[in-house]
Amino acid sequence: MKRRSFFKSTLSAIALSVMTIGSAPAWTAEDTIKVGVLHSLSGTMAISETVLKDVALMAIDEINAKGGVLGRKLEPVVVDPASNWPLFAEKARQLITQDKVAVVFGCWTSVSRKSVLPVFEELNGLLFYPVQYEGEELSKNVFYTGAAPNQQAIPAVEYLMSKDGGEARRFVLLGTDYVYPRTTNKILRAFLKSKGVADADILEEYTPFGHSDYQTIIANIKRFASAGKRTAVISTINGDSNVPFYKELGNQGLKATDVPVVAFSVGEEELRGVDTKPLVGHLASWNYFMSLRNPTNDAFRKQWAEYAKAKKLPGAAKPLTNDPMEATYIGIHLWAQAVEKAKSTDTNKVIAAMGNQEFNAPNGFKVRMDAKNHHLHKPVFVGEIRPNGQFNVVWKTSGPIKAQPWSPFITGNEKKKDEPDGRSK
Amino acid sequence: MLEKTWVFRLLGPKGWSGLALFACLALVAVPFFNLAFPEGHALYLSTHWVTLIGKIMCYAIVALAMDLVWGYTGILSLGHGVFFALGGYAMGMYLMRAIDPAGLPPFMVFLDWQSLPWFWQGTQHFLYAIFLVVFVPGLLAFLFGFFAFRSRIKGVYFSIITQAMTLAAMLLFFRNETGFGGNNGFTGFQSILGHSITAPETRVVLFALTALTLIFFLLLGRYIVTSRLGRVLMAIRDAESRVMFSGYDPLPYKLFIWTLSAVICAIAGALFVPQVGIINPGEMSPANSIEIAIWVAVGGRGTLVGPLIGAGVINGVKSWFTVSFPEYWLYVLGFIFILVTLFLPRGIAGLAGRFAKEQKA
Amino acid sequence: MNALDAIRQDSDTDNISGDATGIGHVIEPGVLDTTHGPILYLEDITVSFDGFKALNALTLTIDRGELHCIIGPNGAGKTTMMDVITGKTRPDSGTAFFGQTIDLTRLNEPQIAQAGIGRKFQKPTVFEELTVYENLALAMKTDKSIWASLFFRLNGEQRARIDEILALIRLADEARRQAGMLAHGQKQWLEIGMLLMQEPQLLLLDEPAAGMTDEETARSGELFLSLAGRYTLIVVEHDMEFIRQISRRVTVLHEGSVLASGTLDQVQADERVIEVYLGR
Amino acid sequence: MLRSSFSLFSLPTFVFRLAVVWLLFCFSLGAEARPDAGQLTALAAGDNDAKIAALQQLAAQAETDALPVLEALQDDALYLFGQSVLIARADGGAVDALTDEVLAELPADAENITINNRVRGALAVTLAAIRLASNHASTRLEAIEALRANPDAALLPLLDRAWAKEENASIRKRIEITRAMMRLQDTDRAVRLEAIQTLGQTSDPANRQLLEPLLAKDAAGMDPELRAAAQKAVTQINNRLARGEILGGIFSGLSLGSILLLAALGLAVIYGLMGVINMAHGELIMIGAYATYVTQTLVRGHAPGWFDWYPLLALPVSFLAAALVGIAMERLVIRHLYGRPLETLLATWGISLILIQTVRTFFGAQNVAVENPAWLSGGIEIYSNLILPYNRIAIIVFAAAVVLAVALLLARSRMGLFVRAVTQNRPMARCMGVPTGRVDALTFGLGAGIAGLAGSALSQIGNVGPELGQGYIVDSFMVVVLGGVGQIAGAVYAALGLGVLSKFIEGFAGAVLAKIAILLMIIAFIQKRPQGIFALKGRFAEQ
Repeated sequence: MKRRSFFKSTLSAIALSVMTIGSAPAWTAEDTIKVGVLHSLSGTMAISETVLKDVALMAIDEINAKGGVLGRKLEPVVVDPASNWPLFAEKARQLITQDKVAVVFGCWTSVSRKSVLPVFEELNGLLFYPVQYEGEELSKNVFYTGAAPNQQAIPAVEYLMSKDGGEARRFVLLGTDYVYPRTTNKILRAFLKSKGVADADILEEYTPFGHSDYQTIIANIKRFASAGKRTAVISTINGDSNVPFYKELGNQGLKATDVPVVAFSVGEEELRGVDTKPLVGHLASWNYFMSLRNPTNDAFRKQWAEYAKAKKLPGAAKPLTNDPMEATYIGIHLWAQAVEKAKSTDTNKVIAAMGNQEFNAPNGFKVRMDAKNHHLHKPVFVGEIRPNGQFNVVWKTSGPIKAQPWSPFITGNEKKKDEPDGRSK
Repeated sequence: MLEKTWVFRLLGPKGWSGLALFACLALVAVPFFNLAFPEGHALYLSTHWVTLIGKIMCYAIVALAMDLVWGYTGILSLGHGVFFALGGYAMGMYLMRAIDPAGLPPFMVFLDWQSLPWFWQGTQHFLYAIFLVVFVPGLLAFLFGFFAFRSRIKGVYFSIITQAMTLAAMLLFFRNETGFGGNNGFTGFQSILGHSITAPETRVVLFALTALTLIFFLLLGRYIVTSRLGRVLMAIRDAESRVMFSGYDPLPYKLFIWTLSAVICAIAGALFVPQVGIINPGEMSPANSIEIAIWVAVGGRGTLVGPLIGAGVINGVKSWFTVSFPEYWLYVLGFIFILVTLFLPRGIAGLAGRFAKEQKA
Repeated sequence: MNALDAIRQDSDTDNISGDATGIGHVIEPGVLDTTHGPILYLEDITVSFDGFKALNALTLTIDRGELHCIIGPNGAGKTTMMDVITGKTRPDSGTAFFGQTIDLTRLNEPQIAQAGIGRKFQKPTVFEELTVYENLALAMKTDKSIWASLFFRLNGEQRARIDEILALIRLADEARRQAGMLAHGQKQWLEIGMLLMQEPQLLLLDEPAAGMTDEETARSGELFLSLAGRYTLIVVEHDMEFIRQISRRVTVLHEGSVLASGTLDQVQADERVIEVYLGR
Repeated sequence: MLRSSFSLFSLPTFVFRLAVVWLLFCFSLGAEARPDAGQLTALAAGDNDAKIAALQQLAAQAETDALPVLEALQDDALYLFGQSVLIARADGGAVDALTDEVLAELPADAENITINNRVRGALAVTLAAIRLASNHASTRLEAIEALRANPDAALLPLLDRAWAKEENASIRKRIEITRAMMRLQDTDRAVRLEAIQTLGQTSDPANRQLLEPLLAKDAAGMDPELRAAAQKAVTQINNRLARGEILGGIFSGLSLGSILLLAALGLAVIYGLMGVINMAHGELIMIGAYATYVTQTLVRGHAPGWFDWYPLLALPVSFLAAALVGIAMERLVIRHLYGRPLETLLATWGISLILIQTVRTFFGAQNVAVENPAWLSGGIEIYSNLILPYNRIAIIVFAAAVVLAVALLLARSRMGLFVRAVTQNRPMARCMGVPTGRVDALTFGLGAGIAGLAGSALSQIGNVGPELGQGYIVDSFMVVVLGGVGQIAGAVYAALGLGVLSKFIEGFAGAVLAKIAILLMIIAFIQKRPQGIFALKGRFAEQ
């Protein structure tokens, strides 16, 4: 190696890095409130998260059209953490310290939330997390607008055990091998036990990410189901693996009337790319379905359809809404209300004002932010898949129920406080 | 007198002054501007930049390690991510234990582990964790390399089985039952050696350590590639059979550089984790390892600064594009891959070298 | 195939000696022992690839200090024979001894090279990215273990040795050039130079004159002749003129075994040889 | 209904149903054959229990006149409008179910009647009970299958009638089995014995379920002979099930193997013949799958009648689409990188990123739906636990056909001759007048086209999305490396071997560990046989 080039290239390396980094844009408008949107727009999670970015922008537009918050317009700052977990932490720090946003709406996977959580706690930022998750977490700096396990999984299983749900007495807990399915299944196992289901009547199976060959699993399910008692499958299979799973299920002759499958990660958007014929009758459990009939939802759907068309979004020809979109929408409005109440965007003041904020949600109920545990009180719906990719609600709770982020079905949780103590556990 | 010593000859006057400048920037300027000025001051260097540049320096160390095996020895590894991640996991284990040295780490508590698995024993001791950082990836690399090189697996075959290795490791670590926190990995670190991990001082120290490590490995790499060992490595790359017929057994040479490279990678991983705050099996995905190769290719294979440039440029561009033009990031990355291999076989460093030559001529 | 016309019918072939090892000699493994004369014994070597016998019970003995040429049509097994001697290919059966004591079939390539067998490839193989000087320095006979390499420095004696070889192969002016920049013939010379730096007992040369100018060819012939005696050389060649220049003894391979052996004139007169080269 | 138990033949349920049937029988003496107003109201506006009771009444009546209403209920085409129940028609109009009054337009505020799984199950039985009298054998077959899956002793008289009339042997057999399921508890000992023996001829674990209680010591009315017969029947069923499981394991292994083979074959051709590491191979598969999607959409739009046959049209389309992309890749990029395999690897990786993002831009990040045509849905039932899905059978056959075609093409055709000539000695081939550039492009196109075919096939069993190819690329490489370079036979053995082995391991260790184990085995195997199963031995093998 030439010495000369060594020196020169070292310099140019430093210069180039600094140049590229230094060119990140910086806004300095004082009359707006900056709002961060932290959803993956590329990589594996883009399939789910892109639409949350869009719905966040729609809600921000809506608030701005009504005059903004505290008389100031909201200014969205969109970044792409590219489905890369360390990048989530980096971008979160950038949003808070560089762009100085008042609040961040973002994350989908648990690992991305875990990645940014220390950053929000360190810098006393504010995160609204819109996706159903496994619980076992509370942070002063995070508001959870998705479901905790008791707001999604447990009601669904109760339905399966009811007469209308088919009086299932044997359960296959099937999931992709990661934390959400593992934790959910652990909670469900304890719940089933409390309902008198023996361990021999529970089959737990896991597949790797992106698994696409479900022959063996379906054979196992069939063998398990042939033991006489009514059997149901509780699926926490991650997005992409669902299509091969359901196709195999249909072709192997397992119908929803024989062995119903209830899924916690399959919603309207996931069914967009699916031939739904073999799925009809299988179930999903959510806090919101697009097919819900009420004036708020009608307006929400209409607003989204018009927004998608105006912005020429890829799915505009068939605009769909789903649960995480609703949760994002609720989150932004609740935050705006809290800021108005606190008359400030200061994190601590907003957190104090968030407690008991209420909002007329598209799910038809008035949802309320719990003053202590930072989770929403939400209604739960169980829906059956219809041929058009929509859900037919077959069961619902009578009203919003309170979240239990520390599930009573996990030992040791009884000691935990139902409110954050300044730092997460 | 000075000019006669091998230390001096290692880099030459300009090389040493460049390195000194870099050391000044990293060890004096960055800490000064970060710590001495309050937030909001015009001269304040935000912690965001400190962690970002610290992260990129970790990547630069990885690229350097990759260059030693690929650029100099001609062994393309598509599985270096596994060593990086293992180093990170060993450090992460210490950090997790530091949250509550007496009890179980938080993720184990809620996944119902009753006691620590054997491989977690002793990780509350920092020095033992550092030992694991070096030892575990080193041992894996040594065993893998020993069998692969002994069977004379070369070229594409070697690349493919390293890819199989990292994929297998990723799947293994994704399993919750493996005891490494599954997909969530390790996060929520609080302290390192009793110092708060979020304190600006800790960050600056970590940053400086990373810079020192980078300098150290740069010099070590320089020493190696200019020694006869380095010549043999290049000879193995160009004509391995000639090396054998010249009486050198390539096996220990390949094994040495391969294991060293893995250890360097692991140390980079160990520095990466406390700064970034998370380690998860995603670091072992085959795509990540391929990206390491592209840093080296873009910067320039077979030069020592090349990989550093490559890691800096690609990650800098990535940071910028993912904010400004998220949809186009993959296009940019893809075209960089193609254009560099087609038109810049020697990377940016090669281009700079050619440019310097032309000016001289 | 320009050699075909040159082959004429003549007298008998020499006997090929195939003595067994002597009795009463202390065998020291790993040390070259040529007290019985021959430096290389190949006996009943068979190598087959997917049923095709590249070497078929090949038996050949080379005496110390000999300059031995091997000829034969394509596919006769010349290169495979070299592969067996240098450890690149393991024979399916048969024995290969270097001197009395070194069993070549048990050693790998670097061990064989260190024992004293050097090989030049058909296609010149040098380290293209290294300079000519570095090429020679690498090949030099010395401790070639990894730790030695890490701390190795050339001493004055070694520099002198390299300069000597540089002069011999006439590349002194190119010493600092990258080997890849050399002309084809120069690469051949460099490779020969590297072989000499190894100070081997036995040199295997696969078509050493290919790609050289007439003048260079003649000069390399002279070089080989001057090396014979001090070293043992086995040369595989197609260029009959070249062989005529250097040969003392010629062995003809055909279908993996020895067809004829003797002086060039004797071989060229052998009917079987003529049939192999001309017939069918 | 009683909530305590779901067992089909628990005594209280049985009695209750008998009572319902008897009551119905009395009422229906004078009733119309079609659903009456009460039944309609129950179906449309009643709660689920009322709906099911009404459905059971209709099942026992088994009158074909009830079919339109029931089918409408099944297809979500039944509406409640005020007091009247409407059946929606495809043209947007509606018919009153009771009065047959035709409405030109379905009222906008008519409420769609939707049902849940439980009602849908009862509806299926009702429909089957009615359709058992159909004139079409296939309809009767479906009907008896549905009844067999949900045997209801209340329908025994219906089955007796159907059995008496039935002429089709296979349907008759099924009716017998279904009747046997209902007659196990008959008071007549001979009938019981016959039922037990009939069930012994099946392979259904549900039947074992019915038989097992009879083995208990205190089972009512069981003498040793009956018990021995039941024991024999259970053993027979168990044997069949065991056989089914082994065969099922082999089949799923073969199926996975043929998928791997299809995915890897194009790669084997390109790598084996040209020495090019094509990391964009997965994206060529993805392009094939998207070409299938586009074909499907076009066929549905322009020739809906031919929809079932779109896969046949999709095959050439995907082959061409992927081949064209492949040829473009070869001409623009790869051509310049021959002899530099590691650089090719990186450049093609770059191409793959661009292809993924391009597809994402044009088709969106979400998956697109590729439907199975009817003839690829469902499967052949060999045993109750061994159903061979048609789409998997089709893929196995298809994989075999593609391998055969490629082998023939390379061995027999002029193009194959050229390809082999260029592979073996490029300069010589050029001297002989072989257009090496064009041959390179065509070879690459062939490999890419095969990948496209694979994508078309894979679209029938899995997702079609921009990241589709990423899931197959590593596996494909493993197959090629394991099989040995340039060896199509090697790829076949490697793919099938990997498929069967990984299904075997998955059987006892689970999918995650199976995948890890397979990867480790491949690493270990390559240590032993660095050149793969079918190594090219010889002087040139290493060069």
